[in-house]
Amino acid sequence: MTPDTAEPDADGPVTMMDYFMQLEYHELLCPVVRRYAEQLLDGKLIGHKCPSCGLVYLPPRGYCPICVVETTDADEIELADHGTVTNYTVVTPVQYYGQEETEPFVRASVQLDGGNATMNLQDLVDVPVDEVRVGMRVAAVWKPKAERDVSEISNRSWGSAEGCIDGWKPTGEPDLPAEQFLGKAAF
Amino acid sequence: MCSTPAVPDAPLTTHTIEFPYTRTLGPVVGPFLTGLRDGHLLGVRNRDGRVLVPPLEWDPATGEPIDADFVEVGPAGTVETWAWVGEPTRKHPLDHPFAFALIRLDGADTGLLHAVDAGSPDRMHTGMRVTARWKGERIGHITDLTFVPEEAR
Amino acid sequence: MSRPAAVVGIGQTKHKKRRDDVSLPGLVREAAQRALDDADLTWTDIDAVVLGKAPDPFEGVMMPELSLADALGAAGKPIMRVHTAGSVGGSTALVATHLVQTGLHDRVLTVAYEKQAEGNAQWGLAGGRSGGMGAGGIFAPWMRSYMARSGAPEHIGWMVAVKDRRNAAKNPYAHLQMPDLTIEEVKDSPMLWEPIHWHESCPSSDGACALVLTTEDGAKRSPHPPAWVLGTAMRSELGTFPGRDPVRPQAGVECAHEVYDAAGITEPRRQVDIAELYVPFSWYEPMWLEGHDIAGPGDGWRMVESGETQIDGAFPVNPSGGVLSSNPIGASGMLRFAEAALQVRGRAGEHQVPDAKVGLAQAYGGAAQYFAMWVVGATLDAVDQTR
Amino acid sequence: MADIAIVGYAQSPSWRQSELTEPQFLFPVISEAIQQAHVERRDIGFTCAGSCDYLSGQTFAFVMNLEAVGAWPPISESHVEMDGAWALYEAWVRLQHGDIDLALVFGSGKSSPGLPSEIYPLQLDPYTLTPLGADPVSLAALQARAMLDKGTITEREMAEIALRSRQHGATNPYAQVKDGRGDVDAMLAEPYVTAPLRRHDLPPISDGASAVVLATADKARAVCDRPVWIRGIDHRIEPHQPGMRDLTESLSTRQAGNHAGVADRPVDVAELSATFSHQEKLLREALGLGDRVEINPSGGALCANPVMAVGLARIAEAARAIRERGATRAVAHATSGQCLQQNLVCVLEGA
Repeated sequence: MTPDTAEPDADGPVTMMDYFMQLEYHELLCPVVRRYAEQLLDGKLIGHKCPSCGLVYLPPRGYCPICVVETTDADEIELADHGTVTNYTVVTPVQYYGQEETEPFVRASVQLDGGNATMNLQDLVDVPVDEVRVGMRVAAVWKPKAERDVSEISNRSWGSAEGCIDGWKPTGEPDLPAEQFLGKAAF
Repeated sequence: MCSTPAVPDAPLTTHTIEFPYTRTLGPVVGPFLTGLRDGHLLGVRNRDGRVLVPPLEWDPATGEPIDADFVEVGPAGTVETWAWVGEPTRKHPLDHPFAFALIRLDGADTGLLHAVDAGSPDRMHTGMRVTARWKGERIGHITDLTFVPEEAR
Repeated sequence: MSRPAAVVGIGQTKHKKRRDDVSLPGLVREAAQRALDDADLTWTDIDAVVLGKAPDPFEGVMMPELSLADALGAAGKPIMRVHTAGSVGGSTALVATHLVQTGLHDRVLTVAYEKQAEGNAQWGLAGGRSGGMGAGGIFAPWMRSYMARSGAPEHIGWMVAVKDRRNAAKNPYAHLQMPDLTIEEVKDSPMLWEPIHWHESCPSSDGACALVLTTEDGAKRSPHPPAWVLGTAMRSELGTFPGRDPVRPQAGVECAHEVYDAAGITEPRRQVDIAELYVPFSWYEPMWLEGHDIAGPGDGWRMVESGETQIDGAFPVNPSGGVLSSNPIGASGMLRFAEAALQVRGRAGEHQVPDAKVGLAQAYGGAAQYFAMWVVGATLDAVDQTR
Repeated sequence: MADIAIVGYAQSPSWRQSELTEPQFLFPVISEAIQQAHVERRDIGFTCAGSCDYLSGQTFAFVMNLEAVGAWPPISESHVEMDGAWALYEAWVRLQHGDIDLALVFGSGKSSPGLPSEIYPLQLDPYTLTPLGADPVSLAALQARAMLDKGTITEREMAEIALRSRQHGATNPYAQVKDGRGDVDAMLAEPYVTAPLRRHDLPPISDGASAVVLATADKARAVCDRPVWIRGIDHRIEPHQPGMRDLTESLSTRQAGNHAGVADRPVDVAELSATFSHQEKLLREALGLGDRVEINPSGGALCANPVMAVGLARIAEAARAIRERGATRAVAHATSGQCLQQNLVCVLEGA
């Protein structure tokens, strides 16, 4: 699906033109995401628990959009780095400009133990793509402390963990029943 | 969370979006850019007989169609208004100070926005004559030319 | 105040992978001119323009209403640009409708488009980053959830894909023309995002759609039958939070009930003659049949399986071929609205559903969180006639 | 058209660079507007937002902004990729139906991450203007030069407009440029940025948000002691190419002003989106605002320019002038595109 590039015949009519757009954006990390990033470097996953409804947001956003209340450091909680795959998809990468993926890859939602916090778009490791299941128990594979990198975390992604966590690997525990998750927690 | 944000010494995150767009040009912009590649400037005559440059597919005042009645204009023209760009951005057509100007090309009834490579703002004035300076290698693009003061030719 | 509004002009382009013969304004203009011609109006007759499209980075033109003002004959007129993700084509038509219904303007042109081949939507959806999942990647898990929840067999998705492509073969404007596509071909096509196969997925199209909306007086003077707007609704909800049901989003349920109430519809499955639903991936047909309470829980796929949603079935869905056959993203929602209107005007040609009097159209977007719907009728009392 | 009133308004301060995300700084602004209106969030029948993906460099940036509204349970909502002033227009139209009685409008933008000089060329004709990198300052400078050449403004007048704006900004808690000191001679001695424009002729780069709550007449009277009535609102556009319209006047502002009824009664205050100093004079003339009209008591866009919120902020400021400072009739103006290509005019009255 890569667009054809304009290849004008040197003498024929010009029917196409190229335009290369390149824009750079430099943004300050917002305080709650900055704090989240610092904790990631330390090997901890943190979220904000809404003081009103108890839903947990990871990474913290500084508010609960459901209750429309602000959340602060006082609402911070540390979350488990293991949980259950609640949904996933296997993506066959489309080769658009800038795409680096070439082989099918998994993106999973992992609901962390001990609450409702879910991490979306997570990579799974040590499991073949066709063996991924809803209900599978997984644990974070942290990078060695020296290799952890939060430079990719931005306000846009609300802070992914991929610079600090290689992915999530099966723990070997029995699966939780899929019905418990389907349609309840998702991307 | 929403205390007045001071400007902290927090790190800046950098995000670049880039993409090579390909634009199809259609029956009016295509011939205009073809003309540039071949070293001509084309306008189009609307139903009132006014010559629009750059040529448009529809009359901007009325929305009425314009027959593709191309008219060669320029290559010289008169500066209608101008601005001196002392510090060009990387997106500008020239990498040294220049003027953006609306240029009424000879034979045209509207002003074309383009760059005038005049060297100094002292050499710019409204009403001055400028003329096209063509690039050696042209591809059919609005930057196939820039303008220079006529006396500098 | 609210007064009747009617669609009296419909125009669209031939949708295709790349319209290499037109400029971007040329594409938009082509649909708009056809809508004006259908309404027998000229550019000077138009009071206001409402433009819609999906994100600007798709073509790399920011706030395109500014540079499209000339092509849309907008000088000296009001023009607005709506953007509500994938539902935008629908929302745009609704904003235009409101301009007429409230008495502000008598003749409004509304246009939506996407020239996908100028850029790449997958890139745009990924925010310019590697590892983008595409819309299919976002929606695939929800389809799997739907299948698990409803017990739908996997061939339902294949059936929808075949049905919509066969319908598209009757629609000269549709992008994909695959009259002979078979269930086996769908099943055997490459898996893009499990469970979505290649043939269960929408194409990438260049295209535009335009409508002219007017008053009761305007409709009387119009050369062809009008489609009366009998109800409108928009709903949005948060895209992601713990406990959200993305398979049957609450915003979709509420949007449907608001539009049914507005139109006086109490039994949509019986009272609606034709529905154009935004189905970019085949499974969304049964999902929306249930998500908009046309079918009961678990019955959406049975409507598909029984052939009820075929063009000659009791509840035809997407006789135009739908998003599965043409997807100029920003226009895809308006095309649903236009097709519903075309049907109740009796002007759908080969893909006309006989005697369609009440049409329902829907568009959705974002993480299945933005919804726009309308009900159109061949007469102002078209729904009453169904009682 | 039915009478619609502004019953609540709020703004964030204008920041050169906010460390908060757009939804984070929108959040308290929306809450404040709703609180000020003395209404419940759940009673709002329609919500409309204005924002721009390219400002933040993120496709679907507006989707995240929904979080600042609290879109759960679902809400009836729309979004324009335009200044929040046009979102207010859409909401005003929606309220005309009479089936709902409250609407929330907001606009937000974060200009600090990107380079306006590189982003805004994308707003122009993609074939002949974008590839020239034609930036807002250069285009505004062309317009200013055209006015100078025609004799409709002088550089001194431009500096006077800038100085007066700054003096006003110094008293406005939401303004970003608050330095009202200096004198015109010293300002004129400063070098040009893009001749004939100097630094003081240019707007700041700003992050910020604004929000307004609208109500139908009965509702407005029920919830609010001093509703500010929208007596007219209209917007118009002009041809796109800067060389195909007269840059020394603002025809579309004149048209919108006529349709909105600016001239029907005397105007006390005008809040104009004059992003560049010379545009204030142009707009003043297009709207027929005489010398007794107080222009931009907030300091205007020269003191705070949160793009996508700035036009709606003019409406909020005009309402503030009526409700908090005793003006009887005010005009607010918003603009879109380069060299005032598209303009919206809103006429507000206190009673």
